[in-house]
Amino acid sequence: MDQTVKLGSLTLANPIITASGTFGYGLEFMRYGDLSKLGGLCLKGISLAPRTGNPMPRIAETPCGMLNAIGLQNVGVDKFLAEKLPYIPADATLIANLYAQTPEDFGELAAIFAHEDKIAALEVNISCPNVREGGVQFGQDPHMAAGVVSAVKKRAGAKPVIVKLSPNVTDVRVIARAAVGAGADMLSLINTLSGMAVDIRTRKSRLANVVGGLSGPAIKPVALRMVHQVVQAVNVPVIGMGGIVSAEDVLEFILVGAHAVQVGTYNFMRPDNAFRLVDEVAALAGSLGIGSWDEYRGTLKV
Amino acid sequence: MDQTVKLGSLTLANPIITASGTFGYGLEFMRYGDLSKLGGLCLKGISLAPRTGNPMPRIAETPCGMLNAIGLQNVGVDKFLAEKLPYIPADATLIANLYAQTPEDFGELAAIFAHEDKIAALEVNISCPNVREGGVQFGQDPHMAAGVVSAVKKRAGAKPVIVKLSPNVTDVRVIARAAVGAGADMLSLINTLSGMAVDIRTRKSRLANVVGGLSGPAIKPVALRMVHQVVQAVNVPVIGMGGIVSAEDVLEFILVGAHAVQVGTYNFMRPDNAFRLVDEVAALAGSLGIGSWDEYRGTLKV
Amino acid sequence: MIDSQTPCRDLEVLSCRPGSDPSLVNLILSAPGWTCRPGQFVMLRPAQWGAELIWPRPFSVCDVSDDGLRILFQTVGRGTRRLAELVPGQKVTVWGPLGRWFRIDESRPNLILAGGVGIAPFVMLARRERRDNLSMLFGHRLDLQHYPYDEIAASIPSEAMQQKTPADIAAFETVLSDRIRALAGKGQVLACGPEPMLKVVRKYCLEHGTDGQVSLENRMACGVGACLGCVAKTIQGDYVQSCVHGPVFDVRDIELGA
Amino acid sequence: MIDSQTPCRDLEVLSCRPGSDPSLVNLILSAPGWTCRPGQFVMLRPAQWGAELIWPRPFSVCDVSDDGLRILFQTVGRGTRRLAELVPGQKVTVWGPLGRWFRIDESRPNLILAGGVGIAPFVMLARRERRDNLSMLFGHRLDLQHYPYDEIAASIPSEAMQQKTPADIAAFETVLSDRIRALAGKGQVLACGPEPMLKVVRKYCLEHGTDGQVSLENRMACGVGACLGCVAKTIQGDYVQSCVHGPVFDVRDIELGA
Ligand SMILES: Cc1cc2nc3c(=O)[nH]c(=O)nc-3n(C[C@H](O)[C@H](O)[C@H](O)COP(=O)(O)OP(=O)(O)OC[C@H]3O[C@@H](n4cnc5c(N)ncnc54)[C@H](O)[C@@H]3O)c2cc1C
Ligand SMILES: Cc1cc2nc3c(=O)[nH]c(=O)nc-3n(C[C@H](O)[C@H](O)[C@H](O)COP(=O)(O)OP(=O)(O)OC[C@H]3O[C@@H](n4cnc5c(N)ncnc54)[C@H](O)[C@@H]3O)c2cc1C
Ligand SMILES: Cc1cc2nc3c(=O)[nH]c(=O)nc-3n(C[C@H](O)[C@H](O)[C@H](O)COP(=O)(O)O)c2cc1C
Ligand SMILES: Cc1cc2nc3c(=O)[nH]c(=O)nc-3n(C[C@H](O)[C@H](O)[C@H](O)COP(=O)(O)O)c2cc1C
Ligand code: FES
Ligand code: FES
Repeated sequence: MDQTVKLGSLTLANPIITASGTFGYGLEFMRYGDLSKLGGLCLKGISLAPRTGNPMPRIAETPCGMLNAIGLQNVGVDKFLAEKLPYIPADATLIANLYAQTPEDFGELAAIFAHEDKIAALEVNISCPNVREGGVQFGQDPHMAAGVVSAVKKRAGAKPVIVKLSPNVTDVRVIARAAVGAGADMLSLINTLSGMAVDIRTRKSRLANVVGGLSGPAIKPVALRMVHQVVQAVNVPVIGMGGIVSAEDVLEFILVGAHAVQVGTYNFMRPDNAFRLVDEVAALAGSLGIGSWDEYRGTLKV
Repeated sequence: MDQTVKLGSLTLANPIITASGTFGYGLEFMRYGDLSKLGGLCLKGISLAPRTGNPMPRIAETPCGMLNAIGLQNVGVDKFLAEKLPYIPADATLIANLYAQTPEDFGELAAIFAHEDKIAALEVNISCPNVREGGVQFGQDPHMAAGVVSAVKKRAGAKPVIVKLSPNVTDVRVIARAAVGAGADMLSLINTLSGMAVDIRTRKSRLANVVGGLSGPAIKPVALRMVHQVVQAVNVPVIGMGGIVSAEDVLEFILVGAHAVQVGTYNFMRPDNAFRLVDEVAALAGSLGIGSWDEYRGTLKV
Repeated sequence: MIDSQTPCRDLEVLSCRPGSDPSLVNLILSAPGWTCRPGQFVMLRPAQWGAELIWPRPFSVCDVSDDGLRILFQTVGRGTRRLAELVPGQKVTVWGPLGRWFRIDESRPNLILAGGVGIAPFVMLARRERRDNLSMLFGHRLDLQHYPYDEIAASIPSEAMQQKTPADIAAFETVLSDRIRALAGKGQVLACGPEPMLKVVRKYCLEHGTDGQVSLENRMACGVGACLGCVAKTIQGDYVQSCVHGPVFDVRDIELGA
Repeated sequence: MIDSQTPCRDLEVLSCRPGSDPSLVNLILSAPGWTCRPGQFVMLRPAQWGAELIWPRPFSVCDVSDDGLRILFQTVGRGTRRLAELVPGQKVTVWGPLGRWFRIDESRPNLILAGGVGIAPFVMLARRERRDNLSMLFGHRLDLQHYPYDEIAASIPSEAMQQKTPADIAAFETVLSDRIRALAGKGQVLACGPEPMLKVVRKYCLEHGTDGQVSLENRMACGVGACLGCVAKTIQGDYVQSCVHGPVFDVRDIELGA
């Protein structure tokens, strides 16, 4: 079966995208597989200025999941363009993940990436729970979300704009509709659930930042439910993620209506997992007799 | 160490309460332990009229968790008082868990239980994600939440009123403050996270109700974070729950500020788990040199 | 004989062996100190399971004696695959015996209808009862030697039919219908097997007016009546916990979805 | 010798044996087909782990040869306890060798400062290097025979100090200070052990102006530089991934929290 998926103007060789913050700049994984084999790579969140991120400890293991409070450490867009992007093979499909603290800065970032041929699409992170400003507030308020999306769309040129939604909301459809109303070409969800882990002996949080974002299989039921809801609420392609660790999991997201998926924490369990998953998904789809993704997508009987 | 905890006018022999819907009417567990050993028992949600609940399948296993969509099946308050309550040993500390679809019906239920000597407190469930009416909507809107709480308080007589909060909200503190403002004597949280599981072969949801509530260790990080937030936002005792499966877990909730905890899904893993936990918590507290719960509670260094 | 203090205990694995077909596993645990009736079940949870698989798993008691508790199970998913990896000496938390059993009619013929691993509860029944009014019809997919068929056939009249093709299944259904009709007003059937088979059995029992009991295998979380996850629908439209009101039900008391 | 196609592979457990103290385990995996430098590490994840424990676990290469990959680990938590249950024949996913190694100064004395299971990377170093400019000071809590101390002492001058009481720890600290001072301007120290020991080593290196390298054991999720969870703080105030820029750092390059 042909694994290709079309998300509006963005065509992916297959529905597997590595999730932002879990696959570095792709370079870290070149020893473990061929980046062009992936449907796409969402790069680590990038801001205008470099960010040092949060103090240590930044990660904690939880039952079937993990918490992170990296705080969007990144080299900044200039250094990224000068020192990272040139080394990423040209045949990889790259999605830049944008982070800023104001709509203006988001727009600025979009304008910079609009001119980068190697960048296939922009993902706007309005859902990071681990930074004090401009993170999840944008993703929890439909007006702020719309403001960021408009600012990005205005300057993104021809690049498709994906808006990444937070699960830490009462009704994810409200933000989804706001983002689409403001011009989002696609939505991706879910970012991490805000969570916490503590040490009863030291009486400290296991994260210096106190709270962090929960990812991994633990959150898959929440992610599936939200993707299911959002797919029904909007008319743009949806990229599903949250807890995917197998080909079955990928098909679950497509079954509830996702066009493509992102794979995050699974990359830590084994560095070639994303590459292997591409083959496993193809094999599973074949064994189920699926003729095309368009045929299977969203066919959940409810 | 003395295990007693005082939650306002409610005194518990220890901080371990079995969570509503996971311990039946207590009767089901009498073969496995002495009910009076527990700090308390929250009974299965009770409504004015009997409810048949949702169709099958109603439960699904997920990574480190489970989904349920029981739909508040229960025999109704009259039958409960006639056929169940008399058989529960008088030395057990019982908390009635109330479910209704209107504030008036909630008040009606409260008025009935206000006269039951065997009932030590009322827990108001405004957070069930598995029923179409009166469930989580009450728990997601501060005004509706306050309306229910006032209605219950007016007719609850001397019974302490615990309001059980939903985690499916943008900011749990908003609902917490509304409930306390309307007279809640205590808060309990979290109820289940709304989630979903699907079968890629049958293309059906694993729950006839399509969505269900996620519980178990998977949700513990979210639960801890919300208890931590709520404890800081209100001045009433907080009962923490979500994913507790060990004595360490119990102390984690107390460390972030809970007065007591509820244990839900853990009861399914082994029917005498709650009874064993009472001893294990006492032993662990002893080994950490904790002098009293008042001394340890809320001492997280942030 | 039931220890009333707590019927939940950690038993030791005495042996855990796949049969000649690796998907069927014979698990022998140390003697639990109780006995039970055929059709009753236990909840099993290896003491060392973490929390990834939350629930225990329900299994019919295949046999129980001072020599131990015997379970016959098929590996169908994550839980049963992990159970199959148990090695002697490991501990398994067991609670039971649970639920209602097959009630033998002492005065009339009782025909066992077993499908696949659904043969498990009848091993104990055939060994215990050794009656002249008992016989068995066994439908099976794998070759006969993989099942404890001979053990039962040694005590009671038994016959087996293998189902490999859709035609085999149709043939089995015809025989089921014939046998159930033949017992109308004269005896009863006791059925345990996959859900599609139980539906067929129930259908013919109602059609022909034959008494029958079926053992359901609903998904269970607690096994003690508390979670309300395992319910069966009664003909009155109520939901009752199959772990306490079943797993064995009279075909006339419950509905079985389409 | 590094297979550039993919350095991630499933190795077979050849043996997994607790030492004379059960909290220290010697794990031998089949030869990985690569070699490495002392101080480099691997990420290990048993192929059969479910998802309850998400992360692999990082371990120093204790030794590697055609006979296999040797890991020496201490059971401190859930992951290491589960690793200790591995049996021969089971598969473990291994990626590596990872990170930067201890750089030997060929022309000057190199003093190994090992604490507890931090002795692991020096087994390979002592076997490989066999140099006259190498010696070791080993601080240990358990009795000496539980560690591979003799293996190292057979090749290079070694001494050991046991720490059972706070007084022992203070005494060890004094000796550390003396030895580090004695090497000021003349040689370097290579340290691996618990974090409190590394802090002391770093403090004295800076105080006395002695060159030193320390191997950090930060929590790691990926081991390949992607998650940014394992960072160390440089003296410039930046955070760098200890899995790729370390785990072995020059004491002058990084800070070690209070
Ligand atoms: C009263 C009773 C007696 C049983 N006796 C036997 C027996 O003697 N031998 C035998 O081989 N099997 C028996 N079963 C079925 C057995 O419990 C299931 O096969 C087993 O639980 C599947 O677990 P799993 O993790 O391998 O499968 P999963 O991976 O969880 O799922 C595989 C299939 O099993 C179903 N299933 C999952 N969990 C449960 C559960 N807790 N209870 C029931 N079904 C479930 C799922 O819906 C799915 O269709 C019995 C079931 C019941 C209720
Ligand atoms: C480069 C490197 C080399 C190491 N070499 C060795 C070695 O040769 N022998 C040895 O015994 N140990 C070594 N360690 C430490 C070893 O990785 C941890 O002891 C192990 O990961 C703990 O896992 P656990 O699940 O048993 O502990 P947990 O239950 O997870 O936690 C116990 C303690 O270990 C810490 N910890 C948890 N997960 C990790 C993780 N992924 N990485 C680091 N620390 C963690 C926790 O903060 C906690 O303090 C090394 C660590 C690193 C980073
Ligand atoms: C260590 C880590 C770092 C992350 N960094 C980012 C980021 O920079 N930008 C972003 O949009 N999402 C980030 N995420 C969220 C993931 O992209 C993804 O939404 C989330 O982990 C859920 O998917 P998973 O369960 O497959 O991991 C990060 C997640 C993790 C675990
Ligand atoms: C099967 C099941 C039924 C439940 N029924 C109720 C209920 O009737 N009323 C209620 O307030 N909460 C109900 N809950 C929620 C639990 O009381 C608890 O809030 C939740 O399960 C989280 O705790 P846990 O992770 O320890 O299970 C139910 C949970 C489960 C799993
Ligand atoms: S399995 Fe819980 S009620 Fe039957
Ligand atoms: S362990 Fe992930 S960056 Fe070092």
